[in-house]
Amino acid sequence: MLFIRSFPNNLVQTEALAEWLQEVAVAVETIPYHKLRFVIHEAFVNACKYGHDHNANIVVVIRKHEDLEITITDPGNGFEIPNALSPFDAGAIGLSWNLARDRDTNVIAELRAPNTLSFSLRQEKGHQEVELMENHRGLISILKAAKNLSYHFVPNSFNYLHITC
Amino acid sequence: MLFIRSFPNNLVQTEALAEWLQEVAVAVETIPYHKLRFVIHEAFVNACKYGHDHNANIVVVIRKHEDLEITITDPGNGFEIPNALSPFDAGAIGLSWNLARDRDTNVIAELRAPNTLSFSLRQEKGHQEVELMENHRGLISILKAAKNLSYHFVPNSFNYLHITC
Amino acid sequence: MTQFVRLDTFPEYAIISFQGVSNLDANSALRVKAEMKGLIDEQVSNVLIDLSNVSFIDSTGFGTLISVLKTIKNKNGKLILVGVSPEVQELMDLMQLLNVFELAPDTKSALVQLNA
Amino acid sequence: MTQFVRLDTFPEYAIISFQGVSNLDANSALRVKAEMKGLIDEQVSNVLIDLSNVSFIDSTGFGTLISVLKTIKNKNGKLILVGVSPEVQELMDLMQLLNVFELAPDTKSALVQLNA
Ligand SMILES: Nc1ncnc2c1ncn2[C@@H]1O[C@H](COP(=O)(O)OP(=O)(O)O)[C@@H](O)[C@H]1O
Ligand SMILES: Nc1ncnc2c1ncn2[C@@H]1O[C@H](COP(=O)(O)OP(=O)(O)O)[C@@H](O)[C@H]1O
Repeated sequence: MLFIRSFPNNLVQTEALAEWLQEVAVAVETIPYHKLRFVIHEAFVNACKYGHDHNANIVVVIRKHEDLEITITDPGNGFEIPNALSPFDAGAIGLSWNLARDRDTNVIAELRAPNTLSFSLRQEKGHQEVELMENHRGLISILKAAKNLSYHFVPNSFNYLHITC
Repeated sequence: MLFIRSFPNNLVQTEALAEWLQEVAVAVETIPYHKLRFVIHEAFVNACKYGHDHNANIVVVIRKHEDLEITITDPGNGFEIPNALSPFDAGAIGLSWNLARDRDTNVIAELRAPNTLSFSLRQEKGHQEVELMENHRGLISILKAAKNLSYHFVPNSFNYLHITC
Repeated sequence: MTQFVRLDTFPEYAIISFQGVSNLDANSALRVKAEMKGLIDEQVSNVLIDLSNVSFIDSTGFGTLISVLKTIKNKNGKLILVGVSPEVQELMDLMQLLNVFELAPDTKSALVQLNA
Repeated sequence: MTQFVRLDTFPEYAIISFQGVSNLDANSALRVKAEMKGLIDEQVSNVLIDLSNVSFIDSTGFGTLISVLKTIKNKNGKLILVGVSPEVQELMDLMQLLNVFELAPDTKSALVQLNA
């Protein structure tokens, strides 16, 4: 069972996205609408903000199998890898770094396969004095709602964020 | 592993489609390039010819799992069901009809689930006197190359042809 | 341009409420932040934000609420979010913000909490 | 407009070959069909179509070849497809056309088959 739509690459589209997800949520059942909407909204906003190619559409594919697999394409060259390494550079494999740091949670990004960036949350003993972050919370919230979150670099195809819930 | 791209909805795009599939075929390995190109080309041409909404893009998603799953979206209201029934009409479930008839092969379309049209080939003892068909061979050739071929009607989302090879 | 945000000031506190915007997200958050910051800077310290008309808040929207929280804390004031729906509370949990904001079901109980 | 299709006529047969088109598909097939039909209608009966420059044929392209086959058969002529690549032959198989067309690896053997 696949739900596929593409949206122009701008923030105003989050309204149309939310309406579409209302029907999808009815058919999907395993996740409430407001969570499904939030997770995909966050990924969509990121794709708009950080994607470079502004006339490319953003394609959203929701596949209901055992798990719910959500794919949001990214019209840009995707996440920057530290030291300006390419995600296909053998030397970059195994590299992991801290993408966002909150009081007691870090988002760790790790380049596993030559084109796969996987994200995970690492809880740390709360160091309260750390300034409360105003942004950089999008991936934290997706990670909390998802079983698995990864970003895939695919040459000559759309890069995409892949969320399993 | 997902390969996703969207193409404007016109026949001239088959060139760009072929080039893209060249790289995809290298990564996919389980099917030679010329077959992968032919199957997706046929589906793409049909989506262009029979899709109604000419400014919608056609999205192609190739998913390599155990099988190769190919999804081609269809910017239109899709296959016509006989007696002008809707694919969601309970009465239409179980309906099956002959979509294309060649000398010794028939393409049978059957409405299984409320939104799923599945296709199959039925070989018949060759009645040679039947006129050799000039067209209506696209689905026959996809069916011969594929394990499974189905068309899915999805309200408020893109309809799509789904090919498993 | 209609205001997104309305301010009602009382001796001990002020109430900020939303009109004409039910999504506090990347589209509306910048304007809401500017309007709120403008309203709060006058000698207001305790603030109630009435979110009963807000059905969706994204990470940018929450970022706006966090920056308001910081402004008020710097003035030793108190911020209470009023009428937050169960769904938005779940989103807050995803954002790890449930222990950051003080919530109250309605203005009455928010006022009790203010003076507690 | 350059011709897609070239005709070389000989006493017993004619050879049709392609120039400037390597895909015989939905984009090119209509024009190819028109050009071929134009060339064949003169008193030609046996025809060899040299497909060695054609790397891809789709169902519309094959439809064109079928209609040419019918025209030639109606004139009791013979059609032989020459130099069809292994890949295109596999596509022919998908189209269930392998037992419909006569193939020959090159013109020499095609001529032998013509007189067989
Ligand atoms: N689609 C994307 N493409 C490239 N970089 C991204 C993408 N999404 C997120 N990022 C990077 O990850 C960081 C954290 O993202 P997020 O948690 O959404 O917070 P924010 O967007 O507020 O910074 C961003 O600052 C950005 O550098
Ligand atoms: N994407 C599609 N949407 C609607 N109808 C389609 C689509 N693809 C094929 N069809 C229907 O199936 C029939 C057979 O298609 P095909 O085998 O490709 O042959 P042809 O396109 O030459 O008729 C078509 O005539 C058309 O009625």
